[in-house]
Amino acid sequence: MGVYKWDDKQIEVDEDGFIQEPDQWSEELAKALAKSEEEIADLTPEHWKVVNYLRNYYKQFGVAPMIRKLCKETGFELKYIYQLFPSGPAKGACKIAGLPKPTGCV
Amino acid sequence: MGVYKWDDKQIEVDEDGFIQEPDQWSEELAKALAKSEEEIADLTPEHWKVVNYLRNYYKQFGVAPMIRKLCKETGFELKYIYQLFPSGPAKGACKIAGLPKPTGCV
Amino acid sequence: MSDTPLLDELENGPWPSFVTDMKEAAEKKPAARDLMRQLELSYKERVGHWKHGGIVGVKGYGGGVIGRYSDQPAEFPNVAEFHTFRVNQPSGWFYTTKVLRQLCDVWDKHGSGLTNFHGATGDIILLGAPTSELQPTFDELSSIGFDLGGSGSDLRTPSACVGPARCEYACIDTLDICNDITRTYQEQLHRPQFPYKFKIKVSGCPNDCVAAIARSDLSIIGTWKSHIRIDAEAVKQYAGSSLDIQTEVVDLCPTHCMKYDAVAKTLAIDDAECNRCMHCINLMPKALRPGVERGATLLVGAKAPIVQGALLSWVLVPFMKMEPPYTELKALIEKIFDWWDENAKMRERLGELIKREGMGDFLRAVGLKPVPQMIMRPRANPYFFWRDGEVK
Amino acid sequence: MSDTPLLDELENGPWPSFVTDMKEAAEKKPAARDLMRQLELSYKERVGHWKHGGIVGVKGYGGGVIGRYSDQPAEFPNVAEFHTFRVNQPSGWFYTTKVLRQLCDVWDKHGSGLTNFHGATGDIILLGAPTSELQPTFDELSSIGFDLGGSGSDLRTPSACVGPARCEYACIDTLDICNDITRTYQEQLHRPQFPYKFKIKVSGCPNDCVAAIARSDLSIIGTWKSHIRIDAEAVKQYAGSSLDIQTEVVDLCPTHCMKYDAVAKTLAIDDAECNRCMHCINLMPKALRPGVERGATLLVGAKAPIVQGALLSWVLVPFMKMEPPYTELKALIEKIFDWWDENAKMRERLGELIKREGMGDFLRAVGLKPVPQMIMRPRANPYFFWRDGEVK
Amino acid sequence: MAARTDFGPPDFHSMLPPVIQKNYGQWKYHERVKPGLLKHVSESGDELYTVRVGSERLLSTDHVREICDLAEKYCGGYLRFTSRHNLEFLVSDSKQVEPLIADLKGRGYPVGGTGAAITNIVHTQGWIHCHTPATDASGVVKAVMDDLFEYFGAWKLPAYCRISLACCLNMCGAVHCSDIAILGIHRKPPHVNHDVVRAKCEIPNVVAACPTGAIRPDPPNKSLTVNEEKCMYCGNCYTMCPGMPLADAEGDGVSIWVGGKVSSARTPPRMSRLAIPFLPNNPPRWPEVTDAVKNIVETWAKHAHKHERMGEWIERIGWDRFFELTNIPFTEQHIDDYTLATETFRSTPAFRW
Amino acid sequence: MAARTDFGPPDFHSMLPPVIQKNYGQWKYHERVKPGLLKHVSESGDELYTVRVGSERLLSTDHVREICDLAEKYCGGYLRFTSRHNLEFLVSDSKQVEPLIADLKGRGYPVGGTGAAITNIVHTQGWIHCHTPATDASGVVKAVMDDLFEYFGAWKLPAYCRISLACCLNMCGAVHCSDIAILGIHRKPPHVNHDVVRAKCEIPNVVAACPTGAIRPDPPNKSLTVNEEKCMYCGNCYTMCPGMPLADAEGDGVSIWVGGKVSSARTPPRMSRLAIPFLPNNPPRWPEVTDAVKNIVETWAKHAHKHERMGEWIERIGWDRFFELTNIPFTEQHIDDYTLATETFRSTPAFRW
Ligand code: SRM
Ligand code: SRM
Ligand code: SRM
Ligand code: SRM
Ligand code: SF4
Ligand code: SF4
Ligand code: SF4
Ligand code: SF4
Ligand code: SF4
Ligand code: SF4
Ligand code: SF4
Ligand code: SF4
Repeated sequence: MGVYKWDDKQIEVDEDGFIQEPDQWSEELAKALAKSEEEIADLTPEHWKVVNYLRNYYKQFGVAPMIRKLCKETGFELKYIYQLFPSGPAKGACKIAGLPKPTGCV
Repeated sequence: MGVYKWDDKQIEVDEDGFIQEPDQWSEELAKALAKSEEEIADLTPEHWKVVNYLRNYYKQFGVAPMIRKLCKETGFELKYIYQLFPSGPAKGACKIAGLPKPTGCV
Repeated sequence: MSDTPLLDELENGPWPSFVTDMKEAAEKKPAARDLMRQLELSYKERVGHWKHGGIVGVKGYGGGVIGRYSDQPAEFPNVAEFHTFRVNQPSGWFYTTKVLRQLCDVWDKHGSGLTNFHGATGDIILLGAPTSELQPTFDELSSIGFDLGGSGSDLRTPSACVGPARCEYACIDTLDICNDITRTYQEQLHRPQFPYKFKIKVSGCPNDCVAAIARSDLSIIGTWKSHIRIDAEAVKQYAGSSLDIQTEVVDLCPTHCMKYDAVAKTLAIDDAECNRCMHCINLMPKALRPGVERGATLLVGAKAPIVQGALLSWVLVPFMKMEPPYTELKALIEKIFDWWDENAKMRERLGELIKREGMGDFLRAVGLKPVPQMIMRPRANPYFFWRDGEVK
Repeated sequence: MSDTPLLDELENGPWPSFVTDMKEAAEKKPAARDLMRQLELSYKERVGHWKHGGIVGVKGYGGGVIGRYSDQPAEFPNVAEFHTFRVNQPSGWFYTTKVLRQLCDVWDKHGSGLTNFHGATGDIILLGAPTSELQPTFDELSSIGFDLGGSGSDLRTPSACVGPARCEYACIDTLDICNDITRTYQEQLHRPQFPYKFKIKVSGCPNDCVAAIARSDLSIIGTWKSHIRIDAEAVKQYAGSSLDIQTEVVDLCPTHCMKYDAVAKTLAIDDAECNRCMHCINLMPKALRPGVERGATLLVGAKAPIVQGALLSWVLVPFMKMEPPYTELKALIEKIFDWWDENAKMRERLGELIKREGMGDFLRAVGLKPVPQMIMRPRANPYFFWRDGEVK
Repeated sequence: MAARTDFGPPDFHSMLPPVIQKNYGQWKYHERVKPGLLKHVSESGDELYTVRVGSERLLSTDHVREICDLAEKYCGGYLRFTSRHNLEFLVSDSKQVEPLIADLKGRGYPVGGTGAAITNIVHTQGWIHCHTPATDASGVVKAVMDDLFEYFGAWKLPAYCRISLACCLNMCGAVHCSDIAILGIHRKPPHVNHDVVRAKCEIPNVVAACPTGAIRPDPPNKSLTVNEEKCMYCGNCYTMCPGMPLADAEGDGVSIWVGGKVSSARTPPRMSRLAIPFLPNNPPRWPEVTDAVKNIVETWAKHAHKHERMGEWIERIGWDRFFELTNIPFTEQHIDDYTLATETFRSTPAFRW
Repeated sequence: MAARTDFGPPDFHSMLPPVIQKNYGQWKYHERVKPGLLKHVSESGDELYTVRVGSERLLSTDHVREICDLAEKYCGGYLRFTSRHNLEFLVSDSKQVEPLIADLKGRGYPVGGTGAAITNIVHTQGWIHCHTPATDASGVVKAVMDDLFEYFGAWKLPAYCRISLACCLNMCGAVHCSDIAILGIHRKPPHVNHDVVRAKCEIPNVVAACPTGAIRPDPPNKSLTVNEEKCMYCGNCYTMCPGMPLADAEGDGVSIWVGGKVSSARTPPRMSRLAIPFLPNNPPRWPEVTDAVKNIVETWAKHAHKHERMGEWIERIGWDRFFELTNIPFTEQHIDDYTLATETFRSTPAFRW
């Protein structure tokens, strides 16, 4: 367990830096995480496309989508997603999107 | 297919004398069937207990109950049910109760 | 010209023709005649012409008659109603001509004049009578001493191999067991009360001449415990015959527990290793005989494929003595009925229920301990349970 | 007094002791020391002391590092973070001491100084480094020519038996196939994109020395078509040795296709009946050799029991020539990836998906015809389908 | 007056010929004298001859009376039937054996069916009396037995060959453990008649009846829907509900299964397995079926070892070889995709080319 | 700078000793010179000696360096590891073989593991690195190998005997096809921590993970419930969700499985089957486990025919006899009740008393 701090705020995260209460996610948090964890200075619309797709899917189904679905629905090849999020969809994008740590496929 | 007539009424029945539209069942029909099919002059409260149990069960579950259940819930031994309805629970009681012809257990 | 040209073709050829029988009956019986004509139509159209189902019967019984109605009653009025009786056969299908003739007379009077000797379960099948004749037929059958068999969700007519009546391999009195059980469970046979059908078959030895293991919820199969009896003189006789004892008998013994000395013409069996498969005895009936300590192996669960795939019975009780009044057997049967009836879903056979609930639950319910004879091999998956109290 | 008395006990006995290795590492590495102390606690309490899960890694990759955190970080601070690397081994686990020493140096610098040669999948396991050391370790590994293996829902590190490098039975170039596939599917190996893990293992002959058939979704096993080569001279030598050709070789041939003439000391094989089980070749490697027309049998579906019970791979392609660049093989692999990825549920292995969808669907998807070699025996249940157009 | 009930079948003791009553349980050994003739010898020295006669099973009462005539003439008025629908004349006087056989032959009764022969085909009702058949029973049996007749009355086979027929998947013939099983099958999904379903069916039971879960209730319509993709035409829904017929002249036909057995002799009982997924219904002689059965019988007879049942032979040579020797095409249908499928897959690279 | 990625493993060619490079694919035959020593001979006449050495698998870097020293001294700086975690020294100069072996023995390295021996135990992480173990791996392996050591360096067995260990049902050791498998098992259902489930778990995935359907979602509480009756402690839910731990000092332990094999030699590959459902975790020496394994090995060694693997032996004598000879109690747990259960039942009255 630990605490992630940004601006003047802070939030509980686990050892891997995933937030513990998905409800406490915010766009600001996402931006901060993107910077500190993935060295993404500015989240572009393409980043947001991935982040929003993940959040919406999770809201609807309670799980992260499978990779094939993520690529199909965003229209991005996996390789490109790794360019967007160097740590990849799970460790990178899901973390920024505030999903629970995926045990599955992403 | 055939027609079953009683008093001044009539109703469609199949070859085995089962009514075709469970909704058209009535107590009078039951009494008439009891007389003509099972030679039961008067349906006693015990007869009705069986008939009502069958109807209620069917309404709730869409199927006739299994015999063990019928006996347990009415408190009658199977032998006794055959005394009440000589053709037995399926051919006798279910017919009088206006259930579809049972394919299952009764 | 004949109006059944397709069927007529089946009067040719050396195997006895059912068409000839139908024609014989048709001479006296309009129902048999219409049956033929309807069948001819089926041959032409390549589909059956019976309606679905039918619930008919006789007073006081829930089973024993299979209702059947033609789907072309106008065309074939004499088979508009054509219900069959299942009549409980004498154990082992033995008859005096006297009772057979009586049966024929009853059937000529009330029915189509057509029969099956026998149905696949073992009953005498009396093929086709109208609804109005059902009760009268039964009344007359009962007066000549024939009762009905099972149908519907009841105990079905038990059957047995010829057993001690004519077979030297019989390790149990198949006929008596069958007869006794049938009489004991008349109520269960005649008044459907189970979740589904229940079949019992009795074979005198592992040759299983009634195919009990393939098609009975409870399969009772004779076996022995003591050693195979060898008649040394008879072995010598076989040695001089066309039988090649080494290759035909010894080499095919599945447990490799036989030794044949071709010079001395002697045969030795390591009985501890023998699994009583019957092969050697079958080939040398004069020389080899089952042991003298006899009883039955009880197996459970066989059934045809509907719904979840066919099952063969498997061992429940490796060895049970079988002596009248078969108290131990009946106590077990009743525990099985009870557990099954209490737990099964609609139309769930015993084997399917055990499959769903697990042998463990079943064994505890009927009060038996697990033994390795119940299985061919232990589980390969690590998904097993621990019961209350087993783990602290 | 030692603070690891239970572990110390495991330094006794003739088998090499992992405790000794841990102590060696502990002399230099606080992490190894804390690992020992935490393990001692586990030995005392009889439970593990690692937290659940952990997602860590290196940039650009989705797999290759297993995250692990102590559940007693205060007590064992040096293993509070203790992640392992899976490093892709060279095919066949061959090494020069030079690269091994380089590996050791990297690991001494960044990690615990403890390794596994090798993990059960085949990788080199570098056991334990804190999160901050992950990227630096990988950067150095890459500079000495080592890349990461798979983890998560990706292609796992393929592996191969020693094959043509040292085994006369090898019917295919196991090492080259393994290496080639690994290189071809780097993307699938490093960036999880499948429904679950996918394993490929390559054995040179049916002895299957990498246990491919038991634990790889795609098992590539060498075999041959032409006849077993017999060296008559060598047979004669074996005849004079302690090997009893008749009982040890011929009698154990599963297809009974061998004949041995003890007088002439000659061996004959009916190759049409031989199923290439390898038994005779294994026993007489100087006299018998696999045929010259060689290739592989491809089998699919093996896996450990989670979730629906373990599976062994079964035959998909009875025979495929195996020559670089393995075009046919790769085309098939890609069709399999595609169908599986498109149809599987989360965490459903290939074998489980085929089980759920049926071989028919699978075969049509990958463009193969059904052949009897795919099965041990046909179905026993009558529940089969007809496809559009098969029935008019 | 209501009839007497629950008195049970006639006591078999009263049906046994005197020689059996005397020697009950005392039989010592038997000989297979010749095809169709068994001789059982008792500890007492008594002998009993059994003449086995093929039967069409569907017998007219007059035919039964003719059998009675024969039994009275030669057997003191006793006879029995076998577990496979054959007739057995029980002769205690050895001098009557040959005259009986001659009389039988004269009347066209086939004598045989014992030992390594093809005995009667256990079978079922078919179009004669059942409501669910996918083929006829008696007609197919007659055609096949005519075609295999030479194997009934002679010992020309390596071992027993038990053929059975069932006209639908309910398998009343319990064909699933036969050396050769002839099984009627449908190949089209049920044609749902919603009115009938509404009026006559217990919908929850119909839904539960489907082994593949192809049936879903459709509460608004008080009916149900069938996912045809998932239906494998077992007909169990029709058994439960008249609104789901699947009989169809083109769809229906026969499948052939091989290699089952029941006895534990040598090898344990085992189920028959699919050899031919479909042959058309082609009455009155079903030539595709008779050819297929004969081909299988004769291929087995040619290649099997002595005492080797169909299934034992196939397991020895391998199913791959079986398809090759019989020239039966191998299809997708042969590969199991039901619950135990993975147990039937070949998890070894050891097979024959 | 980001690291180079996707370049793949080192090319194995560069790792092969010269004698292998030269004779690659040209090996003609081999001899098992003595336990632990193989000799391969090439078409070219070249010879290669392999000295196999038992390894604890968990190696310190210093230990690896010592191995390198040896390989440099005797093998020109080349070596390999085997698919069962052993070490192989590849000697091209026959004169170096005995000195190498002597040196190894002097340093306490066990030489052996070839032929009809007990070679290394394939195993997994256990308490050393994994989060789901029900037992330790390295410790149990050490205890068992110490106990069976005499069979590693000598040929005293009828055939191969491959032992494997996995510390939980995930079976990373792929133990399911081993002559003897040692498998860690839990015996208590997961202890649900609802707070953790809520915060950290993808509930639908957890529900889907349960093979027996014991887990139901509990939407009002955003958590789930476990039907403990249906749980058989596989731990798959815990793999998916940290809120479902099942490790427990009393509940956890070891089960023993026997009779699996992988090679197709003689008989097809087959799975191991349950011999002993539970033995306690008793570190550091697990005496119940070592005794049990030794008993099974020695009972097999005593009764099996030459070349007969554990499973081949058991199938020949029957599992009933196996339990008798090994004196292992037969329990309810041995009887399968999972999906393929009926395939394991004894559908024949043919068995031994
Ligand atoms: C008459 C008979 C066939 C024959 O020609 O011999 C027969 C005929 C029918 N059987 Fe049967 N079964 C007959 C022996 C069998 C056997 C063999 C046996 O008992 O040894 C089996 C296989 C063994 C078993 O029980 O598993 C058998 C398995 C079925 C099944 C499938 C049951 C299952 O659990 O798999 C059904 C379907 C059902 O019960 O709904 C069935 C249903 C039927 C019905 C009642 C049709 C139906 O769907 O309701 C058939 C009535 C035909 C008719 O119109 O006369 N019949 N049925 C056999 C009974 C004669 C007798 O009493 O002697
Ligand atoms: C390291 C290794 C064991 C070892 O000590 O050698 C290992 C370790 C783990 N395996 Fe494994 N598996 C390892 C080879 C295997 C094998 C054997 C093989 O690959 O040949 C199997 C059986 C074959 C198979 O894949 O079916 C195997 C079947 C599993 C499973 C069950 C998968 C299944 O479909 O049945 C899991 C559970 C999962 O994936 O969630 C699993 C999961 C795990 C995890 C990741 C634990 C988890 O639940 O997340 C373990 C991490 C341990 C750790 O902390 O380091 N591991 N795992 C092996 C990988 C080393 C390597 O890369 O060389
Ligand atoms: C009469 C009958 C019993 C009855 O109560 O009706 C019977 C009678 C005998 N059987 Fe049977 N079996 C009879 C059906 C069966 C069945 C059941 C079936 O086929 O449905 C089987 C199981 C078949 C299977 O395994 O699929 C059966 C498997 C045997 C065997 C084992 C053969 C084998 O090698 O697998 C023997 C032993 C033998 O033939 O030597 C046997 C032996 C015998 C003997 C020799 C027993 C004896 O000593 O009297 C009898 C004469 C056999 C003959 O036909 O040559 N009987 N026998 C049945 C005759 C049926 C018929 O009309 O053809
Ligand atoms: C080195 C190794 C391959 C590798 O790439 O690492 C290997 C090497 C050889 N194996 Fe193997 N096998 C190796 C793992 C296996 C495995 C896999 C396993 O155990 O996990 C198997 C399958 C085991 C099983 O069936 O469960 C295996 C089943 C065989 C067999 C078949 C034995 C049988 O009768 O079932 C042979 C044939 C023989 O021994 O004659 C064989 C034969 C051989 C030969 C003789 C092949 C040759 O000509 O070089 C090699 C020396 C055998 C020896 O140890 O005496 N190898 N061999 C593996 C050594 C493991 C170890 O350290 O002990
Ligand atoms: S089962 Fe055995 S006892 Fe009964 S008739 Fe057949 S061979 Fe004789
Ligand atoms: S009964 Fe079977 S197992 Fe026993 S000795 Fe005879 S052939 Fe062998
Ligand atoms: S699998 Fe075959 S080729 Fe490979 S090492 Fe083993 S015996 Fe040799
Ligand atoms: S490889 Fe096997 S099947 Fe072929 S001849 Fe040799 S032992 Fe027989
Ligand atoms: S097998 Fe089917 S069609 Fe034939 S009698 Fe039995 S239920 Fe009827
Ligand atoms: S025929 Fe069988 S599979 Fe098809 S819908 Fe009816 S019950 Fe289901
Ligand atoms: S077997 Fe289980 S506990 Fe052991 S390493 Fe694999 S996943 Fe972990
Ligand atoms: S341990 Fe396994 S069986 Fe038990 S609840 Fe978890 S997933 Fe289900």
